[in-house]
Amino acid sequence: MSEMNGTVRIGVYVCHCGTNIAGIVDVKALTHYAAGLPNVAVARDYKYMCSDPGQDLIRQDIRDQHLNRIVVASCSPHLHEATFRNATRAGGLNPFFVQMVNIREHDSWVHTNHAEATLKAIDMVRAAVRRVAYHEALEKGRVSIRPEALVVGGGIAGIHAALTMANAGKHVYLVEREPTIGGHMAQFDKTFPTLDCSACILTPKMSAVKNHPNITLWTYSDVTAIEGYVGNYNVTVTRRPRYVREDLCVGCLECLEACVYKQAKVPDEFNMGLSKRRPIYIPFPQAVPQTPVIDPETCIQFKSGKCKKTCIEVCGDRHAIDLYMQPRTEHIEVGTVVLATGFQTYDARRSPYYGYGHYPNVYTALEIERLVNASGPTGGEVVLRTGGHPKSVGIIHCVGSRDENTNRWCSRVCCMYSLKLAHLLKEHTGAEIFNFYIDMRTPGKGFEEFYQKLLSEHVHFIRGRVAEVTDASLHSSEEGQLVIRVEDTLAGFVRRIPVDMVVLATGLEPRADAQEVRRLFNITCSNEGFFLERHPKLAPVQTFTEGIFLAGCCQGPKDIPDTVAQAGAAAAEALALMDAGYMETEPNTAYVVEESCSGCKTCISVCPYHAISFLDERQVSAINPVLCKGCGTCVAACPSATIRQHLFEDEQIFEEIEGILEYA
Amino acid sequence: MPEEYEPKIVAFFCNWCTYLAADLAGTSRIKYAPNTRVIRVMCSGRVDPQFVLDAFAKGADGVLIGGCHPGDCHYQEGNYKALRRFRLLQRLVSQMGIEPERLRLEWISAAEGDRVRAVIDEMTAQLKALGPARRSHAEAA
Amino acid sequence: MAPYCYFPGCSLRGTGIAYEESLLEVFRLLHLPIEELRDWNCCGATSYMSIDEGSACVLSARNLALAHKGHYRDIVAPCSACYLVLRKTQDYVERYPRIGRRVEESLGPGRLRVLNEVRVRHPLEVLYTDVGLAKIKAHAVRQWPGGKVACYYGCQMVRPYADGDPDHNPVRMDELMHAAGVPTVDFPLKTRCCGGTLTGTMPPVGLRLNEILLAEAHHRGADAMVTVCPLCQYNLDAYQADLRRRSKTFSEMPVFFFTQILGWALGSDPARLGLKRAISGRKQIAQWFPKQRAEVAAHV
Amino acid sequence: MKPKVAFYWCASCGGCEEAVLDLAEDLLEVTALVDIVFWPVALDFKEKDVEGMPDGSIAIAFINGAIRTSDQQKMARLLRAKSELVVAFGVCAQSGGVPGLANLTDAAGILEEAFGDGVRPEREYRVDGSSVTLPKLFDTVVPLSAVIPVDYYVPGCPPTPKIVAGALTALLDPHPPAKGAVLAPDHALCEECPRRDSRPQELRLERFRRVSETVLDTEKCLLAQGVLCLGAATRAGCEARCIAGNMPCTGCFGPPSRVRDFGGKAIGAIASVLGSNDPDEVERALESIPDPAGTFYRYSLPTSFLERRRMEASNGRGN
Repeated sequence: MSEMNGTVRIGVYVCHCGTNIAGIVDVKALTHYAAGLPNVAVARDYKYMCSDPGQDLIRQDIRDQHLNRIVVASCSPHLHEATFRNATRAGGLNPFFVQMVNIREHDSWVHTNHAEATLKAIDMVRAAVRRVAYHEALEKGRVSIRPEALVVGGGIAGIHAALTMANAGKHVYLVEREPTIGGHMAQFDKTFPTLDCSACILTPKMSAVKNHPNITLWTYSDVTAIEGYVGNYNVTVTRRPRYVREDLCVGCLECLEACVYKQAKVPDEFNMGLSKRRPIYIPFPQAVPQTPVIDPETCIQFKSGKCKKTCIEVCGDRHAIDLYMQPRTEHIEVGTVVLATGFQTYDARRSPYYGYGHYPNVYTALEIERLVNASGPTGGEVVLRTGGHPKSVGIIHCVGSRDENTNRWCSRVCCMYSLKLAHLLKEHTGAEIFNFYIDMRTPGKGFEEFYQKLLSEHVHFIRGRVAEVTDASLHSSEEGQLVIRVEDTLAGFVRRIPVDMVVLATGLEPRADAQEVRRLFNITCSNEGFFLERHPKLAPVQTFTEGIFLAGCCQGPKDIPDTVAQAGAAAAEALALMDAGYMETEPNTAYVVEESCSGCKTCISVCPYHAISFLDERQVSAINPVLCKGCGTCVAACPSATIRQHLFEDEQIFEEIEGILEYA
Repeated sequence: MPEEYEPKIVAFFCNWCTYLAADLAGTSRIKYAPNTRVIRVMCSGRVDPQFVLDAFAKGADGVLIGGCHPGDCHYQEGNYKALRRFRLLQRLVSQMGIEPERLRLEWISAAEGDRVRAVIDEMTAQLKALGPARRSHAEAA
Repeated sequence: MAPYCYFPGCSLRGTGIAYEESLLEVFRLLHLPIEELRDWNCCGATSYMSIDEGSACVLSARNLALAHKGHYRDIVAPCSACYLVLRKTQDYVERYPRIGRRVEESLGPGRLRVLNEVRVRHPLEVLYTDVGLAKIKAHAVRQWPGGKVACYYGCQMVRPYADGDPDHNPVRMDELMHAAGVPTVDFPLKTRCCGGTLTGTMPPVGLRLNEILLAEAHHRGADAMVTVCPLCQYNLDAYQADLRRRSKTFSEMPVFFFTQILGWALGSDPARLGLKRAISGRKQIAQWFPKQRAEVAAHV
Repeated sequence: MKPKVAFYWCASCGGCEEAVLDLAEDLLEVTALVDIVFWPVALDFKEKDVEGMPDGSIAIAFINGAIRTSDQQKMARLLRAKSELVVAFGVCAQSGGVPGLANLTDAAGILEEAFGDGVRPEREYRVDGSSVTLPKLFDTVVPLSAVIPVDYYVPGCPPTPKIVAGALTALLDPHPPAKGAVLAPDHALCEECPRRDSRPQELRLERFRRVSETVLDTEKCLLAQGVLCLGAATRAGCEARCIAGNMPCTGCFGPPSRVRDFGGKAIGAIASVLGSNDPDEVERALESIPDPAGTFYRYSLPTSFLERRRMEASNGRGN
């Protein structure tokens, strides 16, 4: 129970935050005002309260002035509450005797009028001073952290995070929805700016995953449920049937050849539909696992039940092919989660004026990656859909990026991969290449140099957003070609450039199911739909849900180096948790004052975490502090004010309200 | 008291969405009316109707409750609890002669810094139009 | 059902009279009640919009207010320019307080909020959405004699206020034509500039622009063009003689309003569709609609 | 010599007086213990008799009813002066009670409601020389504690015999309870409700039902049957009498000490048992609470945070 125990001696500390606060709020007046408030023993203002000398002020005063309550008027508690609690503890006082007042984010940064901002700060400080008097000593709770980790998504981000944690001796479950890991990177031909072959640097890591004793790899699988809390997540993974058993298949791939479809008929997803595959297939030669998949949509046996089942024949006594395979559900317990669910590329059909899907010779960048790839559908030969080789190619930048009508953000990688494709296409075809860009963005190690190299390769760069791609010709010179209409903003006039092939540098988007994934893992999305990090600078891989971390493009567009770096960071954060073995939790849990509980059971059904149980023998409710997340819904629901909440006691909030309104 | 009447709004913002949105508004230097005073609660579901009524009783011209969007609650369903209490409270306060505009519930996600501005500016303007909240007057004793 | 409110604007009483005739005919054949807005005034488009948005919005706001006063739910503006400025006004009075105030001063207090209670509709959208392709198909009784058509939408009815039709690649007129059994060609320039008022102010530029359209339509194997806007129709129809003078390869073609073609398909008496008002491609018209030959001849 | 006690009624229905009589035989025991010096409803003493008594000569004054007139205010002050202890007897004195619902309007509103265009009472009436004046009717009803210091509270509408007897013995005890105490248990009614165990842990209601709308199970928790029962928010002590009569608790014992605003807390709790997350369905469910103020503040409007309905200042409008 929180009463105003003993004599209360409050220290109030007003931070200037340089000029961030002091520039708008009259910190001197605020401090002077605070000094006059009841129970306030000391009130000081200081340039940077979060700095060591700032924190020393608090430590010193607690000792010298026998303070037992601390109010810090500075920035958001989300930023520095921990800092000032530590300072308070260092001063020998229980850290929960601190109350922060957010006069920066909620005041000086959002208001322009000095008088009004100062008035607001005064109200807020007065409220905090009244509130803190009712604070009480609390101890943080502890939850144990299991040493297993879940990684969702088997692209380069997920692969790197999984390997890092596995190498540190933690068991990792890597869940990938596609039949193979590798993600988008597996589809790329070369990587900018070094032009080393994507497969050559990726596939070793893929097989490392496969062979790692600490990694359980589940491809063709989805996370369908997750319950619990940091350190103790119960995860349900549903493994879709691939109709070929991983444990029995030796990866000889004879079944592919044996398929009754002599001609492959199904558009090949991995090759962006530029080639065909059979109903039984393996996405690409170096796929991991090396186990084929049967696609029931197109397999004769599944459609008609009248197939010779030559695949089963050829598999023979290995019996790896099992057409009766059912979905399997796996239940695992993990301590931490790394989300690496990646991105999707912008659907160029959403920009009809560029003619994708309408004119056969308009391609997306990803299609070109496959087209120039030696192991691609054409063995690296650049052949137009209408046949023949392009003599001229136009690469249109920012398709679905930096555009009010589609996506407003810069996708960060398009400039560089467009340069790369320009280089590769020139290399493969010797064609004349035009790049149409808004701004050329090459902010990375070796990027600008690569751009210069391209300039010396006589690739044309035309600065301007392309208006349209059309086959409507104005001159005989344009006949039978695709005309790119663009305002050349450097030359200052509109140009029509006929080409044989158009490449659309499509941008990066949040995956279509990002919202569902977000809800599943109880994290947030930023406005454009990428997963939101806890702090853009200070907590770039954390989320607002403890123990869940972000890696790669699910958090925002990134190139491969940044993705790998971030995956390493996410793995490190997860490892830090798992190695500590436990995590301290906010003691803001709800609790029942048993003697006054009438056993009305109102609270029990309002708790989303089933933390409240009814003790039949004593006919009262009881709250499990480990399960309680501290939302306080039951506190508001309790009809007789018998349930209370640490750190958010009724008295404390009433004091805050009345403090704010004291002179209203 | 400044020249123009400045309404005082007591705001209860949930820790995970609306409070963060207000922080974001700050870091983005979005400017809005200085009329709110934010009280941080972990979840809009913690907002006890008593708090709202006390705020009005102690002279608040408006009360704003901010929570996560439906389906996005950090605590799964707290915002729905808030919604039900709010709707019932809304009926009560209008019976008590308090204009419904003075009590408002808004879903504002951590990403919607500008929405904080929009809501606070709009509510402030509405309250200015309404004028100061009427006080109860007990003349006995 | 509540009658549609018809806003003719200046064009449908001038160069675009064939549009009015055929439009009303189509509505009649489909039993869609439609009444002309009483005491309507200039929509405020063109010069007003470019010179003084405020007064442009006031002008069209008055029309909207009248429609609301007449308890109409939909105001049908066949001219793309009228359509655009009416939509723009509804948008601007909400978005820009300055314009909102200006309109309120002129219309009187309280009138502002009613402006958006009336729905501004283009007949193409009415026929596509309210009537629907199925019904058009069902009522299409007559075979189109005029070969393939190129559907040309122009700019003002698709940008920025496109009602569900993709602003850069609208298809609804094409779909209506197919429903009426009229074959169309793939016409990439469907939303490209028709020359607008440039045909009057900078003839070389204006003519060049509509030459591009006509030439491409011809190149695509179209025998005629179909439009939804009186200005487009006029530009494309009126200057073909000049274009023929400019290049010997140029070949004339009729330029119809989509309602003329639908009217024909729905079995209307050709005389009621204003076909004889065509300036270009009269030969083809005379062949396709022999009954009309006399009338057409009379005008040559 | 036996301690002197006084009974007085202010704005009340008389039910509290009945409650004292309900003590039946016990009443005789009480009268054996005490000496009743003032009890307008039963004994013929006059105001002037009280005025004549020396200050503090009355041991306990039991005052029931809310304060809504100048006269009630005067009598309360008089009795306060003459008494050692003043007990607010019954929920009207404690927190305004049903008369407190008058705070949804004001004096003028009340008169309008009561007399309309009919003959209105005149505040001052002259008859052969002498004049009679009616006490002033306040715009706002207040609890007893708003006009005089109150030592103890006996809740209930009316207080049950058990509570009254308990209060008397507690007060006559050489070691009386701490001043300001409410002489009833400090937990909610469910604790002593015979139907408590029949309330399910998972309760999700679509709407509330009026008693008249439905045939009620006599064993089962009323809230679980969809009847808006406030037992969980209300102080115990009445032995769940209404529930025994198959009627829901309406909160006449007021809230436990930890609650600051009965209605506010009750709203928080009652809204929590509504099932739907859909705003429209929630609205429909709430339609079944047509009068929230009358439902959640039936006995405590004057002591609620808001105290009364906010109206344009009506000074002068009152009679």
